[in-house]
Amino acid sequence: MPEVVASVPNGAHIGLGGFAIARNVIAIAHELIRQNKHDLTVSQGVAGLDTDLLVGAGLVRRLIIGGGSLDRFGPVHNINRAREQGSLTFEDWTSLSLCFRYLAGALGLSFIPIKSLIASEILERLEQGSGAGEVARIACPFTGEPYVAMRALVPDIAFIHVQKADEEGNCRIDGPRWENEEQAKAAKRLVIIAEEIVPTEAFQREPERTIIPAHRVEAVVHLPWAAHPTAVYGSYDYDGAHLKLYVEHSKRPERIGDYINAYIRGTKDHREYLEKIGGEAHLASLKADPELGY
Amino acid sequence: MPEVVASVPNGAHIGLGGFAIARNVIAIAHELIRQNKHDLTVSQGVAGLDTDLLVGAGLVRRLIIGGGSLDRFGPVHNINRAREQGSLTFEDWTSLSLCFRYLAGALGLSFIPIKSLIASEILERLEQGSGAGEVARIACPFTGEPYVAMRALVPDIAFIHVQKADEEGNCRIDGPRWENEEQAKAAKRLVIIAEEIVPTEAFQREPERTIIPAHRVEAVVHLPWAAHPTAVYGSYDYDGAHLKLYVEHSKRPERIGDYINAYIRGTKDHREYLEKIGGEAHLASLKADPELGY
Amino acid sequence: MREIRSTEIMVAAGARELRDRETVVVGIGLPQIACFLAKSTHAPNLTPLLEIGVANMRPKDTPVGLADSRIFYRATCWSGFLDVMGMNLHRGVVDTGFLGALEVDRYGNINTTLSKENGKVRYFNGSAGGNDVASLAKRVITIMRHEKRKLPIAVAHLTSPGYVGGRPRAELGLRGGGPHRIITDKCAIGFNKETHQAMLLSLHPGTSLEDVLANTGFALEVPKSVATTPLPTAEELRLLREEIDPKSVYLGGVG
Amino acid sequence: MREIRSTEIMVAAGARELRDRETVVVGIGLPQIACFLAKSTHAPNLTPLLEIGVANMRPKDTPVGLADSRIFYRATCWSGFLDVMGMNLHRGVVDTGFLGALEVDRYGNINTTLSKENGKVRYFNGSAGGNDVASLAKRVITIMRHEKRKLPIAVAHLTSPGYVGGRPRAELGLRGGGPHRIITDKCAIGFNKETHQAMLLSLHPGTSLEDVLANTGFALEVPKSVATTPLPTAEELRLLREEIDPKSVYLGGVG
Repeated sequence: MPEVVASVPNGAHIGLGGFAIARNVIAIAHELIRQNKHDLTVSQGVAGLDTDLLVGAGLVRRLIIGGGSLDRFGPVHNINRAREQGSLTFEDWTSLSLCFRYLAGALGLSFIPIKSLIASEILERLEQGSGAGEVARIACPFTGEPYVAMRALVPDIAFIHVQKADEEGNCRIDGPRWENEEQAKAAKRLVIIAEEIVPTEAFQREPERTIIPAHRVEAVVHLPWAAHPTAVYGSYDYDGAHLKLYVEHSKRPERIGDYINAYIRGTKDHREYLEKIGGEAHLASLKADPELGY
Repeated sequence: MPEVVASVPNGAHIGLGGFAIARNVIAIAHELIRQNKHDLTVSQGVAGLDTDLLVGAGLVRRLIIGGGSLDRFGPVHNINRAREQGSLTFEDWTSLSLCFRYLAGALGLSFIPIKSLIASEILERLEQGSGAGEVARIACPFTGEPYVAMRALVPDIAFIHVQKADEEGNCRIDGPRWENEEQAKAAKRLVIIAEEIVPTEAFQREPERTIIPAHRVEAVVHLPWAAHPTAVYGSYDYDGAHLKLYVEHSKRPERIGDYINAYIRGTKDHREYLEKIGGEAHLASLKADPELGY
Repeated sequence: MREIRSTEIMVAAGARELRDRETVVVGIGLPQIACFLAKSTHAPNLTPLLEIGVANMRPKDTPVGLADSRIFYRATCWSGFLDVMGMNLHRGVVDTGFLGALEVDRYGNINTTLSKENGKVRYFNGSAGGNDVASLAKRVITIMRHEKRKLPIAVAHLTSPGYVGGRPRAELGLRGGGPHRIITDKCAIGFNKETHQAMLLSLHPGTSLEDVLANTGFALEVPKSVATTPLPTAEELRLLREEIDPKSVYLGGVG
Repeated sequence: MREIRSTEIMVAAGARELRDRETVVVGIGLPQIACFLAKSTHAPNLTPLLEIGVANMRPKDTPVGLADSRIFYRATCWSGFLDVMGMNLHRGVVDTGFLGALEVDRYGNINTTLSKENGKVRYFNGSAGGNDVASLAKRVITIMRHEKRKLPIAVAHLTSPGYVGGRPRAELGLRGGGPHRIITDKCAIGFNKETHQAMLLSLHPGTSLEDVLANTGFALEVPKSVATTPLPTAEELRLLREEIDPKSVYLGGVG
């Protein structure tokens, strides 16, 4: 995994597959921080803890998101503060508009129209800011109806956390998939973080469930608990205590550094991080009930 | 089922979910013929036996397809002959362009761009024929790259054969799905023909496998063997002997009427048709091996 | 029985706006609570959708948000944004969008992005699916606490359009029908069909017109006759308190 | 051992054009046979895709077409047109498109729609995914019987573009790299990088240059040195005859 993260150039555009406090690529975010990457562009439908951490650690130059939340644990304080301070370039979109932009990227369309954004300040701010080259007001060539044309969104590399993959890279995602498929297939490079490695045989038995086929995947990182403290449906629940602790730190600019030092820079790798947050005993308490999935 | 077919107005645009000799909505085609519907527009990615029958029986005024084939059993003779005789309006597209047009319909976009069709006679003929209002040469507002813009394709009613549905209309499709999902979700009305009805519980156990959710479905027709003589993956194989018999009739304009009279107008419903083609004993020979799926 | 809380009146009023057999995209929190109440009472065939790719879920435990696996328990379909927001909402088959808000103004414009106080800007969660829902659903219901600063003349940031500038939706280039109701813990508000301005519809029991007007930042149109919002029934209260939000995760918010 | 048939030489020549780790969209029939031969020999990590929504199938029985469940047995992914043709082919990640044809002309334009004989038009299967593959794959290989009427100066209907009018692909507005090879039962044909015209690459054993020229409808460029196509190896023949097409469903076509 450190090698995969090492291959991300500074200044790259990375797409992250998490949503709020679910299936975040936490271990990847940690390693990007440990390796002192900088000037990243990050895109994500609804930003979660992973992106908030990257912003809090100062790795991000440009943020392209549809929203951000840690659900009832709080807002994405680092992101919001960075906006208030103007310390990064920020493009505000919506869930569907980002999904459509990834869809265009996945389909090899350089643009796609949408009926959202119209008559909103989101569009006005995009037009007046760094999003100016990403949107254009157009009319349907057949009906004349007004649309916003959006430029395709193509991450240099996407990181997606999935429940099951095989060694070749075939992936299954359990539970809702938000914009995972479109983002994964839009990206120039795709790295999968898998909770579990299963034999290819499992995919041949139920090929309808393969969301990302192997030939699109550059690398599979097998790393259980890589999404902690966020939830992975069917594998583990979010870690409410740790999320509270995170928000306590992230809401105060003078304290986020303490969190990063203690839990990320102060740990060598994800295994040490898991020890730090309580190890096996604590993790066992988060394991999902097989029937409930949480 | 007769009631559902009775609700199709003459002149309606129907979308059919089959592909060549797989998952054709044969029983629906038969009933449309028995009810003497006329002036239909039919759209389908790659036309199969169902559409060939509707054309052979003279129900179709306009055909919008990406291709047509009965695989190695032969071409779609009725369709090809109708084209040669100019007896219907014909729009020739491609698999992907029709899929994109249905996708646009499903997404509520009135148009969608594509990089296929360019520099082909397919596009020229569309521009010079009845497809003139469906295509426009445009440039990407961001890159200037040339595209063909296509108008969304929205059937008045789509008929899709699936392996499993529940009574509310949730659907699962086993095997490849060609343009089924896009066509189903583009259509204004959607009728499902289900090989098997399963409890809703089955969908709640594996919600990832639901391709069409219940709230999009107007009616579910439970009719086993409704795709005969075409194949339904996991349920039954194509009926090679009957396909040969069909092609023997369809390739001679003077004989297709005999087929229609014997197998369709000469039978009251799908049950009588199944008796006519050999009944239980013959059908048993077509049942799929559970491991192979054919 | 415990005294009826204003949030309970509000949620029951929200639930009654939903009709059986409808398709509803619900935001997390009070919209979701109201939707489950409707589904458990007069609208058993209502289909709730979540933007993340969920249809017809039946949670048994109260979730903390959209990303909590509790919210999508026993759904009949799990897909993604493209299906729910693209092939339903953008396709035009979503009857109702049910949202929360930071601010809503007299034209039903919604702000979920930022607040401005004494010239200081504070950012919040942004749109997520909010703009999409407000732009595209056939009608939009907003449910929120009734405070003067949350109901300003014009929102501090127009995240999700209502009748922007009082103009009709079609003229704005928008497809969805736009604002239908604002349900607060004091009253239910509709929109004047001519002027597209917010208009009082009913006062919740225990709330006076003066209270509402004093706590509304814009000039709320008051028609001649203003109804009284029905109280939740005993069964609605039981469902809310015992089944839907037994720990008062959402209903505890307002006194 | 049975005498080597020209179809076997053709299919082996086609298979050798495929490289390991490539992504290939294959049409039904000879392309599929050639693809499986490649995957069983030098290209085990090749990913074949079928337009209907199939990745990496491993059939054990010979299918009669794309719609035959035999073709997608033991695939690792079943999806649809949107994934295979949209998110792979249109996305630009398909290395090779491998097609059959009714006619191919000197610029690699393909006709699968109609024939014109003595002024009479006969229609065939149309494009299906053919135009999409020819427009969008990084390179296109066509495999077909070598007959004068199937290799005309200009196709009777330009279903799928090659170097239309001899023009470079970018100038045509096309993204894919265009025609790479025409593999027939007599020879392998490439394309001149300057003129974009068809150019003889190698003659199959037993075929003379005269035979090829006499049976080609356009003026085929013949370079100074023309190689001889290697014969299939014993292992290739065994795979074709015993495993891939034991009933000669496809290999029986040409003598």
